Amino acid sequence: MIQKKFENAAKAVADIKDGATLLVGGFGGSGLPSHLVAALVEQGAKNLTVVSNNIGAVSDGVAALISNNQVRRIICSFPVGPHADELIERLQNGTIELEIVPQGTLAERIRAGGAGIPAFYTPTAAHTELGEGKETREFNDRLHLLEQAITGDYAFIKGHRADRWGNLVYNKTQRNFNPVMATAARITIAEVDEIVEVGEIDPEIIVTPSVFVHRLVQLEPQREGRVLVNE
Amino acid sequence: MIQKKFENAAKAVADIKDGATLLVGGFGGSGLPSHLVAALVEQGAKNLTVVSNNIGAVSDGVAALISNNQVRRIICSFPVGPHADELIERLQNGTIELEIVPQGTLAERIRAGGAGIPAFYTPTAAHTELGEGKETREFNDRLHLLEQAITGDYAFIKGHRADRWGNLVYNKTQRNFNPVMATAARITIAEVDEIVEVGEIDPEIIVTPSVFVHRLVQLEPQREGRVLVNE
Amino acid sequence: MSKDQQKVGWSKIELATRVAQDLEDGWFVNLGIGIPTLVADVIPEGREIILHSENGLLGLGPKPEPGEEDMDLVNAGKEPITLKPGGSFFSQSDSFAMIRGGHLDAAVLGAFQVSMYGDLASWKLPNTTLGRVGGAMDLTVGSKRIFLCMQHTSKGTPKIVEECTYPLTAPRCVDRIYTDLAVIDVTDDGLVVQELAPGVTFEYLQERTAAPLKNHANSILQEETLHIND
Amino acid sequence: MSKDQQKVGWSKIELATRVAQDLEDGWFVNLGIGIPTLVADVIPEGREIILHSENGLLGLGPKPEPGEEDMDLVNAGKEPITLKPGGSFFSQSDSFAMIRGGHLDAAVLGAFQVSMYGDLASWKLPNTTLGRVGGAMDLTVGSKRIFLCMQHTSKGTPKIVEECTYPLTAPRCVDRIYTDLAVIDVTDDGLVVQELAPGVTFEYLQERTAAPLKNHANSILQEETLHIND
Repeated sequence: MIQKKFENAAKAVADIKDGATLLVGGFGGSGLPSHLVAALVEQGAKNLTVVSNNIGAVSDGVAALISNNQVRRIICSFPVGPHADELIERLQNGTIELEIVPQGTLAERIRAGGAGIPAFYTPTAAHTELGEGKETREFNDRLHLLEQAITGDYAFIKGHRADRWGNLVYNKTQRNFNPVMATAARITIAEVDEIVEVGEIDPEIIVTPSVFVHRLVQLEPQREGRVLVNE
Repeated sequence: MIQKKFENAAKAVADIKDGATLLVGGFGGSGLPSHLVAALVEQGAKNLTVVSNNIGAVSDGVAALISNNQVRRIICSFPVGPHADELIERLQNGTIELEIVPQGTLAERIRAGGAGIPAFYTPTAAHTELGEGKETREFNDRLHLLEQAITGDYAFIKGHRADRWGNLVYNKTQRNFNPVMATAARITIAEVDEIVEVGEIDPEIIVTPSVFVHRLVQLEPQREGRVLVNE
Repeated sequence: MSKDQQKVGWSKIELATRVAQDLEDGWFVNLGIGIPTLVADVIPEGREIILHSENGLLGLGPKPEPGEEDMDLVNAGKEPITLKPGGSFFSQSDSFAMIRGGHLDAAVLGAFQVSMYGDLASWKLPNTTLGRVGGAMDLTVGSKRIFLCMQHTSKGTPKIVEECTYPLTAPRCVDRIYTDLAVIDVTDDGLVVQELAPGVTFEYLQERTAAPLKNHANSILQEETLHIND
Repeated sequence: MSKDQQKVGWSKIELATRVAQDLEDGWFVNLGIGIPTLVADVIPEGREIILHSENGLLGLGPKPEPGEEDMDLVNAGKEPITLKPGGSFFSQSDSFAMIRGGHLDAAVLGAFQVSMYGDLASWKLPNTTLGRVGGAMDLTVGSKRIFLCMQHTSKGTPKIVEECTYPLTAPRCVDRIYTDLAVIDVTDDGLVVQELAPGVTFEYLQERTAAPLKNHANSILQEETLHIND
């Protein structure tokens, strides 16, 4: 019988090794899998490559992994915010590498990773500093960049409700990067408010089908919420 | 005030010109916008390029346009079925051109067209007859083909319920090619069982957001159903 | 300000109101962070403009009442918002497929600099380590129209220039510039002033602009002359 | 058939049952049209195998009762089916992203020909105008495992050959071949017979196969020999 539920976040992240590539969902604090991040801070894996849209928007996101010296490389679109100081310090002393990617290219590269497409062309960032060094090609008389897929060893995502098979629904704009990151990792771990029996979620409203979710962690009700979006 | 509802299918397809490229949703008879197809047979536009997965599975799909000599070119994955005779005849006498595309490549090319990606790489069909003549490139030690986006002047799609803005939900496997084709045409026309006021469809369950739908036709209840999936 | 000084230019809310006038019924529009956000509050009565937020929603509504904020319902600036009836939620990848696929009628964005050719610089200041690109590069290549909405100068330094000196967001992408002083179109024939804010003269505007401006009437004249020369 | 003739090989349902034995609890599996479809009816008790249909569903269930057919709930063969609790619907593009992205544990497919190297021909007969490729090429490049499930010969003509003469679906893609006569693995070391159906001898099988077969025991032996030679 399929059982993806883990007892807690610590057990769900226990096997993550040094050097792993990690996709972290959320947009600022909304839809951020902060309990999984906290468990990984506790677990301590180092030299991580982290792919996440926002770095520094909140203290309990990727900023926590940076503070704890677990990150070697970051791929993101928006590396600024009130909790970006430690990132800036590490960029300056060379202990972290940063790749800034336009948000749509970031989403599409992850989607490509999940969909078996190694590379695609986009006009986004052509003729800009972020396009420098990339292979280019004209389509329809417009310069395009060749962009490569992103995949992760693990994805940390946040959902609202899951069933035992791993089907997921989200709450409002909590979706953001979570459904796409779920498709692009070898092991996708979802923290959710609630886990229900199969058949309890209407098949028409499932956003992330079961095939994309490998581990589930149910939040304890008292720890469920983040009160603030930004700090 | 936004009003995408047309009085009937005839008025919704009236401006389609000879030589247009048309995307037709459905998988066999399931989710097939057969009333829009029938209206186009009546309207008579010729030299059409038609993109649709199945040709010949049912008599009231693209086969009807072929019988009426309206089609010059077909892009599909499965050009066979009980109603494919007239296609075969026209292929033999050279009045129709056919491009057979693997189903996943077809879906992805249409998705790329809707997402502003002019071309992408895929391993599907590499080293096969369907890959002949295509540009190739190795990624991860595997041969890939460069595949180009598909867009349409019009898309004909079938949905279950729409609201006045054009938001759509589908019924079960009626979805198939409909949501992706909706994104890839200059003008997307949806035939639906029911049109409701905005706000009546839960924002969490909308499959095709309003931005992708330009015209709506509500089916008359007595003409609503197809009884058989295949004939 | 002494009593006899005439008011010069538009206030932020007047500027947003001027932008909103040009958004047509039924358009799908993305509003950037900053002054553009104000446009949401001044949509003309009777027009349905569907606002897009790149984190995955269509049908963005006004700010919630105090106490009604929901951390799972935020805009691209990560501020709590509401959803209008008819709105929908989708993922970031679907949201950017919408943007990059050319499905938005307009994006109203802020800017650090804009050139007379419509080049936009809006994501990174020079000599800084970090840019904050977010969705700016995707919006500029994907939206059918790019409207800028900004102060005409940055503390007196012109933001409209011959060539951008700041890192580009995208070249040749801006269609129209709305500032506190004027509405200016970016055309093949250069920057054409369409409208002056109250108290602003063409000369006053040109002094605060580091690229040559044409006014609409002259432009039409010149176009006619060009046609004669054809 | 005279009474003293021993039964030779598996029936279609026995063959499907043999395939089903190898599908593990929790696997996501796509079943092709034809004999593979039968696998759905013989999943071992207590195993949860989630079946995928490329037209956009996971959790495919058995055929509906007569009168319960729904034209909006069909499988890849366009036949009415049912959905199991836990099932989900999605678009064709999402469905093939799932297939091509490597998310399915196995696809069980039919074949016209398969070579000793695992090349598969399954979409077009030679000298015909029309092929019916459907999702076959996507499944063969995308699934983690490709299992063939087919008759060992086509009216006496071997379907397992040295080199395919029919148009390829994909090269080097087949992992295991289940026929009415045997279970055969495609390995770097050639075709290795893992299991013979009742009444089938290795010689009987080789006679009906147009490529050299090894039996499992010999293969192990040879591998050891090779190691000695290293």
